[in-house]
Amino acid sequence: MKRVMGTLIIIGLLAVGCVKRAPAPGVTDTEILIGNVQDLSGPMKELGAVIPSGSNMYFKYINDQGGVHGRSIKMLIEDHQYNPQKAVAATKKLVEKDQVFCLYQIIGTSPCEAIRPILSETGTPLIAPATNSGTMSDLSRQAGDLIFHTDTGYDRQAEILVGYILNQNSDAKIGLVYQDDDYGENVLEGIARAESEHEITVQKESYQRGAIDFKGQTMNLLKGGCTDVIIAGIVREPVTVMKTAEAMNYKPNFFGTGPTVDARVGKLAGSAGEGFTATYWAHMWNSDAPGAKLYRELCEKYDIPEPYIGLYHYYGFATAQLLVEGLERAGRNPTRKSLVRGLETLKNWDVGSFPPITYGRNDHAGVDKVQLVQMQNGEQVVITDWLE
Amino acid sequence: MADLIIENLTMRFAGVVALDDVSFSVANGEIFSLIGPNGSGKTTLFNCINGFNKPQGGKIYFNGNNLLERRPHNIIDSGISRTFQNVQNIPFMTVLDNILLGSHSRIDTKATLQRWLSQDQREIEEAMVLDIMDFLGIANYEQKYMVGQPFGIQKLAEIARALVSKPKLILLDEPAAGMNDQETREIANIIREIKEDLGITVLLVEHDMNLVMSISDRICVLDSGEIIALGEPEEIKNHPKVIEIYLGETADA
Amino acid sequence: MTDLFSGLTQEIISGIALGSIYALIALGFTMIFKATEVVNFAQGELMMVGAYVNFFFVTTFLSAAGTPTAWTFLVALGGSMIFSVLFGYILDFIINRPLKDQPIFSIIMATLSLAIIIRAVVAIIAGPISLMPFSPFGDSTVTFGNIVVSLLDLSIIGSAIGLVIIFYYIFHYTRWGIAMQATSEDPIAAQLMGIPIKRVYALVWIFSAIVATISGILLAPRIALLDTTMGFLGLKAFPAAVLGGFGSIPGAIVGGVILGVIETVSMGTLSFHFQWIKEINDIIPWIVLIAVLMIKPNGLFGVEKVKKV
Amino acid sequence: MKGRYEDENLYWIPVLIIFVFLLPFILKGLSFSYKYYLFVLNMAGIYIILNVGLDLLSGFTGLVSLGHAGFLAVGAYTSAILVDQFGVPFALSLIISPLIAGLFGFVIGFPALRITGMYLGLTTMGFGFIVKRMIIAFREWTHGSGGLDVSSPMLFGYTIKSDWNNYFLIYTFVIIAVIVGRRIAKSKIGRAFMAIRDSEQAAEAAGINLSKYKMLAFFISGIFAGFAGVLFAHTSSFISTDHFDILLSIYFIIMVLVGGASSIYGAVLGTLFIVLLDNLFVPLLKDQIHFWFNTQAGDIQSLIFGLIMFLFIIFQPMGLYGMWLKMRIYWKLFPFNPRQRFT
Repeated sequence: MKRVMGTLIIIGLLAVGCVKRAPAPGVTDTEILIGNVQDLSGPMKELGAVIPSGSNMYFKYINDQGGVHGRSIKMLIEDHQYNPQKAVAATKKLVEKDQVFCLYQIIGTSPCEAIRPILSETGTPLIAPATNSGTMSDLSRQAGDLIFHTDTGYDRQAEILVGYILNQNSDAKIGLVYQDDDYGENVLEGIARAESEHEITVQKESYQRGAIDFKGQTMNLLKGGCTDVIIAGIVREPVTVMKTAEAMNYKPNFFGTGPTVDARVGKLAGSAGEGFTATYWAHMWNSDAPGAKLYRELCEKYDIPEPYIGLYHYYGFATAQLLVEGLERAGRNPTRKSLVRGLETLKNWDVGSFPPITYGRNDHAGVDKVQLVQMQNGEQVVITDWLE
Repeated sequence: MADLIIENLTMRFAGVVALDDVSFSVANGEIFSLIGPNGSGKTTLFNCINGFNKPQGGKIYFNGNNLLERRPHNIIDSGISRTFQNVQNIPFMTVLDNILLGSHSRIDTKATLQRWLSQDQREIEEAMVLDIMDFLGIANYEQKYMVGQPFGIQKLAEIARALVSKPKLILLDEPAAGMNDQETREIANIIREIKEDLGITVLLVEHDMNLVMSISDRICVLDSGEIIALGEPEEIKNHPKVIEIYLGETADA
Repeated sequence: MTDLFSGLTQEIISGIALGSIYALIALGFTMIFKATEVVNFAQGELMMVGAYVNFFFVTTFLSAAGTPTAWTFLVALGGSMIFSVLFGYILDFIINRPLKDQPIFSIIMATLSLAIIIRAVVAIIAGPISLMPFSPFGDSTVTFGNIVVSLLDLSIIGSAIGLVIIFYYIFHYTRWGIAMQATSEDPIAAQLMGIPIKRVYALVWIFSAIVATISGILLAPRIALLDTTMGFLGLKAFPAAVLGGFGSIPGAIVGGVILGVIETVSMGTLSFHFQWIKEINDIIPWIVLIAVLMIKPNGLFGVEKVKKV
Repeated sequence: MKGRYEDENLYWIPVLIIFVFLLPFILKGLSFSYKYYLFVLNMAGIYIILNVGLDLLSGFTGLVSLGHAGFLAVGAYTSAILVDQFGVPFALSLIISPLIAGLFGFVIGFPALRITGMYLGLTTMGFGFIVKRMIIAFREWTHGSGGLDVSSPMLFGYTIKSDWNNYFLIYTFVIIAVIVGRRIAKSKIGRAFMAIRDSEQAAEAAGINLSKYKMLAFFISGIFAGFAGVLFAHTSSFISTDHFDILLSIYFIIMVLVGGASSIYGAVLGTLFIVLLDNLFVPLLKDQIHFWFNTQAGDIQSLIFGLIMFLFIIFQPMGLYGMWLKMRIYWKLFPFNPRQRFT
């Protein structure tokens, strides 16, 4: 009798198992498909090549070790040319045609914003969007519960920077040079909060994406008597601003948000870039953090070409670790829901590439602190602890 | 009874006198030809009547209306239409539509809008032009695109476009230019029919002397912007100044 | 330093340098338009290719010779020039010849798709990583009183002036230049007069490629990072060509300089003293352009083509 | 007289309309990824509406516009603000917003009275930038460059959501737009437009008021673009200034020209050709190439697109519609030559 019951139970379990086995999209016995939409031929094409390369390196490492629950990870990349409409088309293709399991690392704020309806309609999670915009971790927005943001928002970065500057010199007159788009918009939000908190006014100068001359803005900062200048640009802008300022013998302290932490800023600006301080929301790739150590090991192991190695490549690697952790926690038969639930169980998760990350039902923000990285004698040096 | 009255018309382009104190009048229902060597101001005169050029002095009246007060697109309302020396057709439009273009001011925009969803308006419009196409013998071409049509058809289509607005006066700028003898004869017949059957006054600029002499009621000879002779074909033929100017050309024709 | 006058002078000089960049690109547009009535949307891409080719020449010679010397840059310049002559000839061959009798718009579209192709090919060959171009002048500056100008900017201004003089001379006083003018006025008549218009067209494309290469070489160090998006600067120089009047060589320079000065001054002094300018300072060049075109519909130096009835 | 003129084989238009509405069901039957194809078709549909208007302006009237993304933006943002912030019903916004875009067209039509050719192209391009700047300046309503969430369309109490429903909404209006566009093109207005393009003098001599009709062309074109903008905003549910890039305007002109300017069907064909090529065919081909050559190079996609465009223009400079016309004329004449009055 017991044996019969046992058999029945086993059969029943198997049946349930079979029903449950109805695989989630993109998941086969040997493979998990991940979708990624990058800028491969637009203004951010360099990041579009480097960041996924870092991720692929980690996926390869995981796959070589047998994959996640026996499944290897395969990432499909589409191009959006930094155009939100193209991003939607590419995401539709990934979700509807290629049937990816989840989306990962989509670059750019407006592309990420534009695909929210697809996320909420299909329930596809988006892990680690490659934008610092603070709007990504806003749970009240559409599909907010499906997006897991890793980076400290631009608004938070700007706020922290203002606080740091005032802490160093309470009489500082702060100037801001920002890119006149969604990135700048987010920085401005943070600046506005800091302005009301510290009761100061920040002198704001804008430029257009793709601008090549910053004489006017730099002159204005000089005329306004700014002692500390925050540059919310990418690479070319801080370099040009600092060089222009140096030529005019104007020497404020320069700070940068988001992508300006790129090592090439210092390299290109030369003597002008000395002392440039940027915010960074992860451990430095060449630091002693365990994640960074593993990263350098893997770079050597997989023969990564020299120009790829650096912050962005490392960033791709670090977010890949998060994704793999999420897939681990999603269980042996992952579904999109179990991935979301799995990630929400992260409590002070720390593998030494990001500062500890905690997610929860009401918190998808990831990292919310930064460290400051300063150019000293042509080397990037971490000068502070984690600031909040 | 004078229909088109031109008084002391003077037109200068940057110092060059194109028309110098030209005065004449065209009577209702006649074929009035303007001849003269190249650059004598014939087309400029047309352009003044048509409003393209604003003369510095003089007056142009048609049926009592002062034409110089009108903008070019309003000239057609007073009953004057024209053709051009270099054919001005719309290549990627059918012959029918090209001709319909001439009926622009006769078609009520409101009615067009009201009947958009039916074919009726189209039929009303076509009815306006098909008579004229038959009249000129180009009805077979209605659905053909203008581009690639023989030159003769293009010329006739342009005349049809001018006729479709039901003008009282038609200005024909070298209708027989580039035609062979047979085609020129056909054009002559058509001009005569325009006058006789449709009762439209014709103001003609033409280089082909045979054509001009055979169909004109009166001829005006222009040289360097001045009228040097005006009268019936026989008078003009024997006018000493005209013979002087046209010695070479009449021998050819 | 901080008084209004010297600040303004500083900005204007910087604007002239920026405008000279626009002018150099506009010069390329203008030459092709003058001879063939084609708006070459790939002009910015020609410039980008020139910058890339020069970079590879410099790095090749650098790795051979060690440190960059003046000779390195000169040899690289010569190499890039030879390349741009070939490139211009090839472009004429693949764009102008097959489409000779086609509507102008077909050729314009061909240049648009060519721009896409060039960007993609360069990206595939050069890889996705941006390059860091060298400047023969480093970061050195020249000081006049309290006005500071970088040597690079001076060289850009100088080349713009030089090239305009050279091309103005070529177009107005040499046999080939006059042949080009005649071709642009009336290709059929020119052909009847015995002008080999095919060769004239090829020459125009070659000239245009040379100008593009020179501007690319000068511009690359100024924008700090060289990548394929440099081609989009062509779109920014487009209004300069139009403001000066398409087809006018001095017009390209004047148009470029005016727009460059407006851009720097409106971003600088103007927006410093009038806060609201900040909201619109990037469209001020466009507003100026539209206003000028309203008064002179063919640009500042353009000539109206009169159509005979 | 009746029936001598036929509006180009009217009988197959209903067939086509039925096909358009059956297509989603066919796609659903054929492929599990039909939603992706529908999405691309929806995008094409919105662009078709805009391009019908652009064709009337640039193809028919010869007034080149490189700023049509600006009109699209005006329609989209106006409707998004009206519906979501002022509570205007979607159906009403479908009328108001295009009219406002049309008014913008009217304003930009003023320079067009004097400026022509590429100069006008640049003026309209400037208009595109000015619109973008205005959107950023009116931050309180438009949320600046951060982008704006837009509600889904509500018609007769039903909320229209998902690609499937959007398809029917969009293509209903596409059919209306194409019919209206063709009616305009075939009426006295269309003839006046073409006359202005090819011979301003012939047009004036025929009694066409150039200023009035140039303004009208911009107005009509603005209305079509505004209409497309309304549908764009509400079906994509998020709009930002990044959507309405200058490159989009250039793409629109390419679509119209590839189709063959001065034909409404040409504009439709051209739009379908480019949108399907760019968003469907090339990405799928790229997948194949990546598979065959085992690469990940991203630029291959733009390379394929550029090459196809380039070869198409070299071998078919008159555009798709020109190709179709050539074929048709060939078969019509076959095997006889037309009877000609003059030799």
